[in-house]
Amino acid sequence: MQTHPKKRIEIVTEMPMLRRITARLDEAGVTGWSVVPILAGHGQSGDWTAEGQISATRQMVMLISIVDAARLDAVLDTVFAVVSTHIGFVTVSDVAVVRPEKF
Amino acid sequence: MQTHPKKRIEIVTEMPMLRRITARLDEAGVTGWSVVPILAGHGQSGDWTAEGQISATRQMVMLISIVDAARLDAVLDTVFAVVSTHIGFVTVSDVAVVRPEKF
Amino acid sequence: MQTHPKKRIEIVTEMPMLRRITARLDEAGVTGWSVVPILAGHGQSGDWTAEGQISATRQMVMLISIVDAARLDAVLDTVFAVVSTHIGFVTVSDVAVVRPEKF
Amino acid sequence: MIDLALQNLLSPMVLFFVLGLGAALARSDLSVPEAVAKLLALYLLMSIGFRGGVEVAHHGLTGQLVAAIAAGVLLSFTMPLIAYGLLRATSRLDPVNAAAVAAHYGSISAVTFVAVTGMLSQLAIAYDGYMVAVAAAMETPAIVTALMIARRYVKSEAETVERGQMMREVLFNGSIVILLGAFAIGAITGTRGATLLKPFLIDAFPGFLCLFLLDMGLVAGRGLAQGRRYLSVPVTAFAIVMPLIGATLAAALAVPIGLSPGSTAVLITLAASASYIAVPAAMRLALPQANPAIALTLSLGVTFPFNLVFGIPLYIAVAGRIAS
Amino acid sequence: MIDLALQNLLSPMVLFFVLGLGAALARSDLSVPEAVAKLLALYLLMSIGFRGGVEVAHHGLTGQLVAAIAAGVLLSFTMPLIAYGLLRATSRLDPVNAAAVAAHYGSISAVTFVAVTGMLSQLAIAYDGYMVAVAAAMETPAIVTALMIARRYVKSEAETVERGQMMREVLFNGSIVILLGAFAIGAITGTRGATLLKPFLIDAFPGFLCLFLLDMGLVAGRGLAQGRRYLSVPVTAFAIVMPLIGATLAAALAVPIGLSPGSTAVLITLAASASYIAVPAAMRLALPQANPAIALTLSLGVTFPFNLVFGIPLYIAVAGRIAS
Amino acid sequence: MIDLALQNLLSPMVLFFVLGLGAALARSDLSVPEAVAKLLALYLLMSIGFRGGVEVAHHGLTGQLVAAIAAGVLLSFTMPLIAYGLLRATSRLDPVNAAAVAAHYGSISAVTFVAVTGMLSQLAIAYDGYMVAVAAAMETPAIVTALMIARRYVKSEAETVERGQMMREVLFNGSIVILLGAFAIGAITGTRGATLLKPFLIDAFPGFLCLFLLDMGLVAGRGLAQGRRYLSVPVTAFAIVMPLIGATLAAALAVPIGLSPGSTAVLITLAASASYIAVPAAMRLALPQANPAIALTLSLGVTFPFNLVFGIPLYIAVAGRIAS
Ligand SMILES: Nc1ncnc2c1ncn2[C@@H]1O[C@H](COP(=O)(O)O)[C@@H](O)[C@H]1O
Ligand SMILES: Nc1ncnc2c1ncn2[C@@H]1O[C@H](COP(=O)(O)O)[C@@H](O)[C@H]1O
Ligand SMILES: Nc1ncnc2c1ncn2[C@@H]1O[C@H](COP(=O)(O)O)[C@@H](O)[C@H]1O
Ligand code: NA
Ligand code: NA
Ligand code: NA
Repeated sequence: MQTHPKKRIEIVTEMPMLRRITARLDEAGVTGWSVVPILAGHGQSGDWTAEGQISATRQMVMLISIVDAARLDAVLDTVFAVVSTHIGFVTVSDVAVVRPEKF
Repeated sequence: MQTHPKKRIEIVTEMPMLRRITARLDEAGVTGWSVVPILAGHGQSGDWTAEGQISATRQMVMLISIVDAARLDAVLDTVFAVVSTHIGFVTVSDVAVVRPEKF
Repeated sequence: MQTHPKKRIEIVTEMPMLRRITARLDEAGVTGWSVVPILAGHGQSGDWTAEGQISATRQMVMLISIVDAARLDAVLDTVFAVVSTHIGFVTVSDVAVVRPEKF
Repeated sequence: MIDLALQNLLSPMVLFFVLGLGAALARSDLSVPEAVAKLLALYLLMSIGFRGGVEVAHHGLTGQLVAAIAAGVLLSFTMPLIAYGLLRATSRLDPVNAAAVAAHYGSISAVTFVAVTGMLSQLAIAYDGYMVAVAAAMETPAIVTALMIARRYVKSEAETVERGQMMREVLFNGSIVILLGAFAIGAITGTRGATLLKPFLIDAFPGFLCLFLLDMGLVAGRGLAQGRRYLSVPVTAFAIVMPLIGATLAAALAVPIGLSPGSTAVLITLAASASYIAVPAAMRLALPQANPAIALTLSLGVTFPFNLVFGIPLYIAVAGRIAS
Repeated sequence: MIDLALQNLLSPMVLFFVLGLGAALARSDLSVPEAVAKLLALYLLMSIGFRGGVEVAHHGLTGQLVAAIAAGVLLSFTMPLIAYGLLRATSRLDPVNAAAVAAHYGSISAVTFVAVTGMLSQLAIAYDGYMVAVAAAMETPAIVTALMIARRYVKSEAETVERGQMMREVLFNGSIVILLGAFAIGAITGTRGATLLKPFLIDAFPGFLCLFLLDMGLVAGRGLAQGRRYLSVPVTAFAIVMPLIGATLAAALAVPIGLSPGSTAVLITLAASASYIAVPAAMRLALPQANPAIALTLSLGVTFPFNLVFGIPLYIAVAGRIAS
Repeated sequence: MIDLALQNLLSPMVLFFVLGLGAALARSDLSVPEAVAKLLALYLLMSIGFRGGVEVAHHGLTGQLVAAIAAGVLLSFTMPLIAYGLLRATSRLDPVNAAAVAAHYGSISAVTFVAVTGMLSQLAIAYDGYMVAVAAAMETPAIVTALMIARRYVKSEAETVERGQMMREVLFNGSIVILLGAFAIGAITGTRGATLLKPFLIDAFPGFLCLFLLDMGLVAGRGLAQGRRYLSVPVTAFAIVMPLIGATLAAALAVPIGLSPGSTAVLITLAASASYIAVPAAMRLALPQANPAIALTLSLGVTFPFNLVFGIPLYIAVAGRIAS
């Protein structure tokens, strides 16, 4: 089956920042994104777990967005501007898709 | 540590389709798959969130399957036949594994 | 935006093993990890689903850790020693990050 | 009747729904976790089913049961035809989307069923326990009619693939299974079971219902915010007119059967309600070309609030007049 | 006794379990979210523990407590030997899998403990509050015995790695901590605490139990569907015979100790039950070579339904005859 | 007073908190799912808000309400200044982290509010229903003060980006919306609503509170284990001294207003409490440079246990003496 190269952006960020980042993604013209939960984690700011939490403060989520390579830099610029001052990080990897026009 | 190349298929699909797609994966001879939850998302058909939902209609999940490259096309063909008429998409990427015989 | 290559390790493992594996990751000097839930799956040991479960025995989770390539082998060695005798597997893939010093 | 409307408007249930709706529209981060929403739905269906069964154990099954089920099935089979005709005549929905919406309005809403029983208990109006079975019987026929309509326009998935499997999934969908299962358990265990489960399944019901309606308000509010674009005037009007048509038909059938005022109110409300759980899922399988956001926005965003706030007190008042 | 069996069979608890089992086997999508299942388990253990403590605050601890705990520990240490012997003699399970299954049957099932106390309350048969402590004491010894058996065949993980850590994890596993913790709180706060918490922790108990057994039915049904291949005749027979052996041994120990009928029924049921929470997790850590699906299919898919439907009424009837 | 302290220490609520704390420190795997924790918080705020509203419907609003709200707002505006001065004088926290912590201590903790009302009910001491509104009014002002302090040191995000949006998010945060919404519904539906919802919203309250405090104990224990490194002597001392300062100020304001003993105890407790939901989230948005673990460790790990075990009985005793 013929596939086409795209970029997969993965943003690990704090829950309270979610709305602000997705707003930026929408502005940057990505065609879609998905939010995957994270249960627990460890990093420079220590350990955390979602267990029993009623506050979203110390909770992280993973945003995934498949984008066209042509749009990658614009998306990274706008997202990174918000993420950089906060807890979290951004990774980019290569994927292949079947329906290139969707992204 | 010696690693071996395999393919990672990621299928983002509607919850009501899950059983049908996993049945196809099984038929196509994949050795395994895992279902990861999605909390919320945005795409051509608008925004959705799982929050407070009692109906699975507008809910997406992410199916992940590590497969051997030799089987990739067969898997994509059978899965894509189902996914294509529905909301969702399929991506493929390269991964390396330690125990190649498992996949 | 300038990006730098890193490795993304994904460990699918049994819930009861989680603490032991994260302890190993910490020892191996990874700077961080995140735990993503899995809802259901299929593999050589059959099907399982988290639905309605009160016991964590048949439940899998996905550990994700972004590491520097220089540390990859050490991490794989220590993690694989634990995972190999258990249900689960490890995959490695290439990613690019914006802030290389974080990993 | 104005009394009834006011009492309804100022009931804790309706007020909690309004609170949720307002919070969602104000973009508050108030939210009910998905697992909790599912617990609430499970509890409410279990409670209604069980109480219906206990009532049947007490009063026995009457011949009316068969007539009421037949009336319900007839309504469910025919209402999609009316709904489809109405939508095609007045709105710009294409045939497939119109058929999908018609299926929702022909079937019934378990959520609305819960609401009307809550309101009736509050007013101390009795209804027959077997109405639980009527509700369950009304869920599926509308799907069949809608698929028959759509077949003229698309090769529905349900034909190419396993139509039987889909129908089985609809028949055994979770909300029907728990409703009828709890009904059977109530009928078997009767007063003995009722005494045992009273504090949890009966006394706590209004509280659970308030929490559930808070959640439904939140979900409806979010749905409205996101589905605004589907709310053209004709389509929105449909979501209010169609329930009234369904209500009228149900009323016309209830009188000859001789249903009690409470049961008449329930049958009318069922006919006036639009599915929110069973049909949407079935449509995703059988008519994937239809946009699920349209029917869901109408069903939970327009028709449910309309029924909750205005419809149900109206139906109860009418039932009180026309029923024996 | 036939009366008791019938009353049990037609109790809402058993019927909700059967409903769940049936729904899972019919592949309905009825489901209880994982978070809700965990809430139900937490609530039930908290309620049982607390009530046990309140009872102890009221009647005081008797010397029997020590004897009952000793009996329980003895049973838990020895039953795995019998189970292992039986499995090796009759089935084709290899030594490691046989040892893992034996650990499950030597230990106890908190889920079954909850069920027997629910049944006893329904029958208004009192049991001693300290049986909570007996249950907790019976969880761990079987694990030790099973690991000793398995050591002859595999270098168990628990030796190469931290055996102490694993044992600590078993001792402090969530279900023991909440059971004993709530027991202590009940004992400390006594009647004062009981009055305060009655509506939630005591009155609502049967309702929570029904919901929980619905879920256990669903999980057991799914487990049976997927674990069929492990259910060879000898292995299935083991899952019914072993509980009866355990029950007999427990009965033989309960009489000389002079336990009341209720407490005797509880001790017998504990011995006849197979672990579903603590032991499976411990086995994953200590004997990862064992296939977890075998023991779980037997424990929740065969032994638990057997005990719930037939075993418990039998144990209660027997206890009523033999106990003073 | 020693009586009161002892009765508090041995109340089921405090004991369940201690159980959770102990379990977390012993690294037990006992845990409350996130969705359940959120249900418990939702329920408790709904219950408190609703009961406050019902009480207001019954006794009417007095002029004291305005004075009490004014006092609360004044406290919330000024306490961060004191907290900031204290932290900078005694500890090594940098200005931004000190400002963030100060915001937490100026604001109030809904969790502590729930605990003090639970304790008062248990002691049958009445407090005014409108204290719910006072609590809501005290949440936000401290954030404003803290941001003004921090502005001298960092260009806070809230300036560069949308400050208004953040303030709106704080005002409409879920816990305020449900608290005030349920308050309004209680006030509107009065006795009628209270009768309907009594079994769920009122009778079950102590049970839900115990489960919630078990969870808070677990979370606090985990937080302490992981946040140890932030607990220097001056910072830990601050987490105990600052509540006492807030309590003293609140007491000084409550007397001239003429609040009842119960309401005085609530106002004191609110002032003595440190935010755990609303302020932490706001700080992540407005002062991302601040380390969230510091304030959370202090607030839930030190100040909340201190208030729960020692503070609240002290505040109630003092209020009983000084209030009219
Ligand atoms: N290298 C990493 N790989 C995967 N997840 C990470 C990594 N570093 C940080 N995280 C996640 O991001 C959270 C915050 O990281 P940090 O800002 O380093 O404290 C952690 O608790 C993890 O959930
Ligand atoms: N480019 C994308 N990247 C990640 N997830 C996506 C993307 N597009 C769509 N999705 C997910 O798939 C769902 C349905 O997409 P759509 O069919 O475009 O409405 C969305 O709500 C997202 O959860
Ligand atoms: N090829 C695969 N791709 C994705 N997940 C897998 C794969 N194989 C196994 N898994 C996951 O790991 C679990 C245990 O696998 P197994 O040890 O093969 O039974 C499965 O139930 C899945 O959740
Ligand atoms: Na209808
Ligand atoms: Na046993
Ligand atoms: Na304060």
